[in-house]
Formats: sequence, C-alpha cells, structure tokens
Amino acid sequence: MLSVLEAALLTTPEPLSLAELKKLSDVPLENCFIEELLEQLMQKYASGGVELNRVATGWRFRARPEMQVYLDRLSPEKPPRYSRAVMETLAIIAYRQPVTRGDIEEIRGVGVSAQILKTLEARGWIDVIGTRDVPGKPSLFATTKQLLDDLNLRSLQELPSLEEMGNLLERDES
Amino acid sequence: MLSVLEAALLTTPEPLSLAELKKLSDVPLENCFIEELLEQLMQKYASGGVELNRVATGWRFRARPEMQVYLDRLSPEKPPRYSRAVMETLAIIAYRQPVTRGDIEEIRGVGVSAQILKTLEARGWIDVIGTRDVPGKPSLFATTKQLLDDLNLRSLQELPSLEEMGNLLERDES
Amino acid sequence: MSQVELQLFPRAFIHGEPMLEMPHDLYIPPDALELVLETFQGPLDLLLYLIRKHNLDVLDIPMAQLTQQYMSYIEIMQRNRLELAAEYLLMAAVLIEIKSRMLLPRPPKVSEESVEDPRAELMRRLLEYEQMKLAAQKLNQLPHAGRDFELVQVLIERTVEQRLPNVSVEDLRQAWLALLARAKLNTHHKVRRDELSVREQMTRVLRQLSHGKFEAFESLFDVSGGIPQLVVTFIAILELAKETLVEITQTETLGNIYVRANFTLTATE
Repeated sequence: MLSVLEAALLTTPEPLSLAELKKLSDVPLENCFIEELLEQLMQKYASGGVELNRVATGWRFRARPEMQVYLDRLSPEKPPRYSRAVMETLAIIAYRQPVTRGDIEEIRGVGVSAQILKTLEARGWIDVIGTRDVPGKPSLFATTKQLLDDLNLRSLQELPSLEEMGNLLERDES
Repeated sequence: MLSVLEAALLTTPEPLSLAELKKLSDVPLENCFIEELLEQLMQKYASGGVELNRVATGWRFRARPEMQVYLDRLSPEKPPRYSRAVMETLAIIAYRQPVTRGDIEEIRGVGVSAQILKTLEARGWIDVIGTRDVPGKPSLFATTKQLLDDLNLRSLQELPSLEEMGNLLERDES
Repeated sequence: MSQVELQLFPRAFIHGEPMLEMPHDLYIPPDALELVLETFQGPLDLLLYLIRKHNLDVLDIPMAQLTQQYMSYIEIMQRNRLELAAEYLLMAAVLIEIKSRMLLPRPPKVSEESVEDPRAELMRRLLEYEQMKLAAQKLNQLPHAGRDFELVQVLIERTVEQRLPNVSVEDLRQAWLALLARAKLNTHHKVRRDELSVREQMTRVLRQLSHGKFEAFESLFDVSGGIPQLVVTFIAILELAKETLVEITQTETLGNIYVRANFTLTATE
C-alpha cells in the first residue's frame, strides 16, 4: 500500500486529498492509517531532490525550491510574472475577500480592467462566489484553494500577515 | 548533484537524455559520472511505486506497471494536457503564421523539438504550406481549419488580441 | 512649496533622453506621461511616493497652479488614456477640497472629537492602499508553483485508450502570456487583430499557390468577401512578397499580373 500511495502521489501533480487516497484501496481504510503511511513517505523523502507537502487541497510532491535554479537550465520556459496591477488586485481579493470590482477600485484608487480579473480567473486563483445585494448586483470575488496550492499553503491564515501602517500625519499632529 | 538529477527526472514526464542531464550542472560532467549517479538513483528506487527506466531517448521515471490497476481508480477521466512547449509553439504558429521552425525557436528562445511539431501535425492543427526560399529550404507552418473548428472559432481574428494581454505583464524583470 | 530634491531614476527614458526628475506634485509633465503610467498604479500610488520618499506635504502644493497644470494634462490625455486622467483629476479635486476646508475658520470647539481633520479620510485611504501594496509585494515573493518550484510528475502508462488533450482559447492565451513574459516580445511582436487577419490571408494565399505554378493575380481574391476582405488579401500578398515567399511578375506594362509561390512543395514532408 505504501508503494501504491507513492506511485499515486508521484504521478499526479495536483494534490490528492485523503478521500482520493482512500479510493486507491479496495478495502476501506482508516484516515489515521493513511496519515501514518504519508508520514512514512515524508520520512523516505526527507532528503533528496523532492519533498512531500501538505497543501490546501491535500498532499503532493514538489521539487525543493532550491532545485529551481538547476531545473531552469533544462527548460527556460517560465509562467508569467504578473504586473503590479494584477498582484495588487490579487492581494486585495486575498486579504479583503469577498470583494467587488468596485471595492478593489476604491482601494487602489484606479479602475481595474476586466482583463486583470480574467487573468486571475483563468489562472484559477480567484472566482465569483456570489453577488452583492446592491443595485447592479456586482460580482463578489474570492480566492480559490488552487491559489493556496500554488503558493504551497494550507490555508489563508498562512498568507504573509498584513503590515501595521504608521500614521502619515504625525508631523503636524498638534 | 544526485538530488538535482532526481528532481529533474521526477518533474519531467518526458525522457531526459545524457546531454540534457549534463545541462543541469554548471561544470562539465563526464558521461560515466552521470551514469554512475543514475545507477545510484535506480538503486534508491529499486523498491517502491516508481522506477527509473532507460528508454531510446534517455532516462525517465514511470509508475511500475503493477501500480496501474490502483491508479486507474483515482481519476479515470482526467484529460491529459499538452506541455507548455507544445502550447507555446502552437500559439506562435497561430499568431505569426506562416513561420519556420527557426522563427519559432527565435521567438521562444529555445530549440523546438521535431516531436512537438509532429504532435501538432498529427493532431491536424498545423501543416506545412510551403518552404521559405533561403538556404536549407525550411518548411513554413500554418494553422489549419481543424484548429479553428476544435477551438470553436470562425476565424483567427477571434483569438484574443495580444496587445491587451501584454499590458498585464511586468515590463521589467528586476 | 518646498522644493524637494528628487533623485535620479535610472531606468526612465523619454524620447531617448534620461528623465532625471520624477514629478514634483500630482502634475505629470506631458513627456513623462507614459513613464508615470508605467511607474505608478494611480494617483494614490503617486501621492504615497511623494509623501514617503520626499516628506512632501501634499497640502502645500499650490492649488491654482496644480489645477492649471491638470487642465493642460487632461487635454493631452483625451487622446489616449482618458480614464486614468479622470482618476488623477479626481485626486487633485480631493486635495483642493481638503485644502479649502482647512482654510475655513474652524468652528468654536465644542468637544475634541467633533472636529474632524479634513485630511483624515484621504490618509485612511492612502494607508489602506499602502498596506495592500506591501501585501502584493509579499505575495509576489512567495514561491509560486511552476515559477519557483516544479511539481513532480512521473509518467504513468494508461492501458485505456489514449485521450487527446483538450485545448481552449484560454490555453493559447496563457501560452502567449508566458512567451511575452520571457522574451522582450512587447516591442517587436505586437500582433493586433487586423494583423491577424492579414496572417490568415497569407496562409490562405500560400495554400492556393502550393502547386508551384503561376496563378493570375485576380484569382487570389475572393470577391464574395467584400471590400475589407479584398484589401486584407492585397496587403497579405504584399507581405508575402516582402518576405520573399511569393514572386509577382508582369510581362508587359498594364499586362496581366501573375503570382507564384517561391518554392516547390516537396511531397516528402
């Protein structure tokens, strides 16, 4: 069973949940049994080029980040680095969700193009989870589990904490 | 170096040749040194869910055949995806046609394997519509009607405009 | 207005000339328009920069002058990025409003909290924006799958019949985004919709000529497609000639024009 688990996780780039891992066996398995096997796998890969991680939607293997510099030599293809506009929009959705496009524009002080939201939706990082009950019924955006997976995080709480901002007016606080 | 090799082979479903594996290191390596490392890796994976194989075009990991019956339970209907190299080649042919393999390589900044072009030709999405009148008479590739049909488009003009897309990216890699 | 020392901005060039100064206030010199649009995410971002980097008191900006500058700026903006102009103009209006409120005689103090600093709302917005701006930077620094680390994917040979991958227009878009991100394609590989229609016609004409023989110039046009189509086909043939993919000949003045592909298609391909 350990080998089956290993083969499944190594052949699937997407994370596998406990429920999915259970499907690998034709006899019902206890969660704690699978977790024990996963623990053993983690031990097995404690050193070497890849590691087993737990992320938002389950378990998956990834190459250790320090390998990237070597692997990049093999294929220089890289997914895009997003512009500041895209990243700021993503940050606002991540930290203030659920938000409407209007909310994002209010915070950024500039219009947010439909293209930006489409880019993030196409990447699977945000989606519409409803509409706000005001005139025009604007869509409410939230981040997805896919975003957490791609950032190797288990939950939104693992996002970098927001910085406490100082007062801009302290000079003439009289 | 063993870890780098391991990471490279585990993250690439296609076989890697000795020449490609050599690119992973910034110092020149002897063939026999790499072969020795590959031997060690084979030992490491002598038991478990996956194995390291030598095939015609190089080395690759694959799930042991006896694992398949289990793995099929996991996701019988997950459609495969083309690699980024294939998609980028297709995009270049779609937007810049007619182009030669050299043109594609110039835009991508890396070599384009014959395999990639063959994959797209076999799918009926591109074909050779002539040759360019320069030394070597390189073939000119263009997209077919079949591609438009499969993408549910009436004409190439319905493809997303690249100008809008460019605005979403960072202008400077700093 | 306190004249602020502004630093060199090494990467900024306008018309080939290095731009030495960033704007002193919310006014953007016409020449610097593109630079400012690229450097700043909007008026809040520009204002934050001015306050943080130069200790600029935003309320010290001479308002009459600022307004004048803004009006001339709007005229230039009307030609391309009007929506952004509006945002910068709105910010200027907000600043003017705050300043005018601060110049009014203060009502006799009734209690401490009833007198609200007119700047408070703007400052709250600036701080909220700054917080998000920093959060975006941190998010960008987190390792991203595919960019900073690879996912493990070992081959699995399925015994079931081979399925062909599905590709959507979105996938193509993503592929181009990746290409754009990598190469400096922005400058020399811009493809507009109208150019794509030319590319489409180039392919059609080449296919028609693939037998290698001369064809009458007129026969390459599809008359049923309407005038725009004819023009696009014409441009496509010129483009093909420019890339020396076709040969255009005319044996006598005002005689018939013939076009031939500049290659013979070998059947071995």
